[in-house]
Amino acid sequence: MWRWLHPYAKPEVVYHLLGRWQPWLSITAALTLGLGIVWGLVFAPADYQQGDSYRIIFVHVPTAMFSMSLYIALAIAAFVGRVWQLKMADWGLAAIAPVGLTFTFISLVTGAIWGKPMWGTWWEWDARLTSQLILFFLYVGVLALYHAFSDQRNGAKAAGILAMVGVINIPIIRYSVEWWNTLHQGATLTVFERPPMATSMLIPLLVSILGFGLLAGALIVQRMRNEILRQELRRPWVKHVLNQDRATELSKTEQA
Amino acid sequence: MVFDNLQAFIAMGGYGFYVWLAFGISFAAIAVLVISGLTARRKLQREFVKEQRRQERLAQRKREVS
Amino acid sequence: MSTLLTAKQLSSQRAGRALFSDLSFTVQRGDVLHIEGVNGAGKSTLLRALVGLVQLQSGQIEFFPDAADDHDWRNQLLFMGHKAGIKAELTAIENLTLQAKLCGCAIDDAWQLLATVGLLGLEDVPAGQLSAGQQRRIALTRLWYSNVPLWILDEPFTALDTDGIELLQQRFAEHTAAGGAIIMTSHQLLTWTPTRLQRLRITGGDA
Amino acid sequence: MNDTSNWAAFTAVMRRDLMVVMRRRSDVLNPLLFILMVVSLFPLAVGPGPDILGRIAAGVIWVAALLSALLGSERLFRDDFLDGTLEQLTLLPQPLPLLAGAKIVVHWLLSGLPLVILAPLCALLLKLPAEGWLTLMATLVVGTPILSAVTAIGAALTVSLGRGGALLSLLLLPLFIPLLIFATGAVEAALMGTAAWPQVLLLAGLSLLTLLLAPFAVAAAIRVSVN
Repeated sequence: MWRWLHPYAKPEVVYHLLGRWQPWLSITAALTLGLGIVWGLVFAPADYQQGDSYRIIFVHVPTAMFSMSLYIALAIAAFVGRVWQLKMADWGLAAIAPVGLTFTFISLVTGAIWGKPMWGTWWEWDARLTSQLILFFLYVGVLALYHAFSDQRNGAKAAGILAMVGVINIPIIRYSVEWWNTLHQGATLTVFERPPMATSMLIPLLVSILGFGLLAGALIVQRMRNEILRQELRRPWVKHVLNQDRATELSKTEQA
Repeated sequence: MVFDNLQAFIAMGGYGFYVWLAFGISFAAIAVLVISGLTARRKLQREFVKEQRRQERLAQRKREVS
Repeated sequence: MSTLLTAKQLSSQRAGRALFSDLSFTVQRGDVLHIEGVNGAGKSTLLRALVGLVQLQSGQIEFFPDAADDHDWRNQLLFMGHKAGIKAELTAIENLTLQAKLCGCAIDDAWQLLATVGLLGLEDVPAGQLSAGQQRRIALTRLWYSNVPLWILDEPFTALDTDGIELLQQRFAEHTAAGGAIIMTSHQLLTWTPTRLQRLRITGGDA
Repeated sequence: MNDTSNWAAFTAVMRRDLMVVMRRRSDVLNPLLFILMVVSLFPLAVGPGPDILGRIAAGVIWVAALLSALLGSERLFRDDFLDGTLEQLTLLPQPLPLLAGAKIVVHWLLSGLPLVILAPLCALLLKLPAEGWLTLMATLVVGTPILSAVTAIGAALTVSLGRGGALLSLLLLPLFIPLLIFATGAVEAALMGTAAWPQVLLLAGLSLLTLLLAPFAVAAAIRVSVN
């Protein structure tokens, strides 16, 4: 495993590999996401209980799903970076965290907006919303710690330790919040717990889940490439890449 | 197409405000993410130019000294 | 075992800038390795990398390659950086005894030791009230009581007066004569000439 | 390394830290006074009626405990980092997690234990009904070690940054949430006359787990910080 990984640990190779993926990933992400959203907004039938308000599900559920898995990916990257001393994994952490944070933010906000017409309040201390809020704080902590260091290599290492501590805590936090919620018998909220969906709603939901997954991938690839350039800024190969960039930009402005 | 006309589509059966707010904020958040990625690259470019100038200065100083 | 340390092709970067590359050296019993270079050349980074406080980009460091048993090298060396490692709240004698306790060294007479390094009469003053040079002297007592073969010292003469420098150099001479080795950086010129002196110049930065 | 030298280093670290703190008693007293003041602010803010105060007492005491832990946490490694002792600790042949464990124990002795002793006074001020006292003490005894251990992780991560305060609370408070929930839940259960021991046991388990894992995280964080 390790031997196989080794050639990919070279920043230049990874940069160009990701560069080949990036356009395809971006295009398929945009197409799939567009299809899922349009299908969900325009063609899927209205819900017999919630009417058209349920259409928020097409962003809420995918972002909520990926917000959690991205945090786990973050911790795995940190773990790999620590155990195998793979600096590329440390940089991956810096690429994943902003995407995860944004997804968590979206799921939180859409959840609250959905709650207003359904429960009559913008914020309910429901178990899921609460643990999502805590996940948001965990992301903020990782990113804040990363940016607090002037030396990014140390920042990535420190943020990685925090991410690993956080990922151990996540199940405990989830369990505690659920327990707390039943103890205080908040509103029994069923908006997120739906009976099996009709196929006509389920298919566009699956499409937009796929779309958001691809979007997360494309965004992470974009940020990862930036991160590689930033860390290797004084290496000859980066000089070459950036010089080429400038040349194409200049020719573009000349044409215009 | 489950909506009869554009107005019905925008109204979303009375939930228009919530649905469009949710989608709008989501779109804006993702747009911020995409744009920040693009500007980060632009910024790297500028930093790189600065670094090159710095190295040119260093090289020049060396030539003058020797 | 006469070789204490071999370093092969050490390279380091800090904040993307190359500090040094392809440094190789060997330190044997009785050697003094004097690392020279301008400010910011990477002398401290090199010393810190030797003891594992900083990670290098590439290279290989091996301690006691001739040793038969695979004992922990951390037991066998002593590192002193820019910071003295002295607690300002504790007195000189407390600092000394606790430090010795941490490294598991036995001291015959702590008071005598403090007198040796010129702190007679200041033994029970909190270290925070002493001067920088005096604090440094407390820290330097380690060189008298710990009997490890390899010393790695970053600017050991900082803040010391001429007497202090003289005293320290005498101790260096004793150490190397007894088969110890020293790796050090210093801007001060040595007034003592070790029998086996190696100089290593780091050109640093833009080289 | 053999066990005797490990134990000697463990006690040496503990002794040194305790001696240093004994020379600066105000560092121990200030967080306790802080808790006392926060606790006495609440009757002034929400009114002195025993029904309200009694209901929120456990929550107030625990939130005050969290905040006071954060207040003193910056100093946990700061001095050691600045004067170079932290660097020397990482170079010792003894395992660093063990020495980190010693620092956690010292922190608990100086912040957790006084808190447990102070708790009855706080409970008195907040008119906590008598049924909740024992449970409150129990949660503090088993919960404060978690506080010390997790705080140590955060402090070690931010020690080289110089300005830890606000960042530290951002990192640590989310991790304290389960502790807060189970501790106050236990007291609430006791007040309602149901069994509180499941939550206390759960906290004890969490405490053990944290004490087992945290030293390794602290050690890793220290190595990053002295870099």
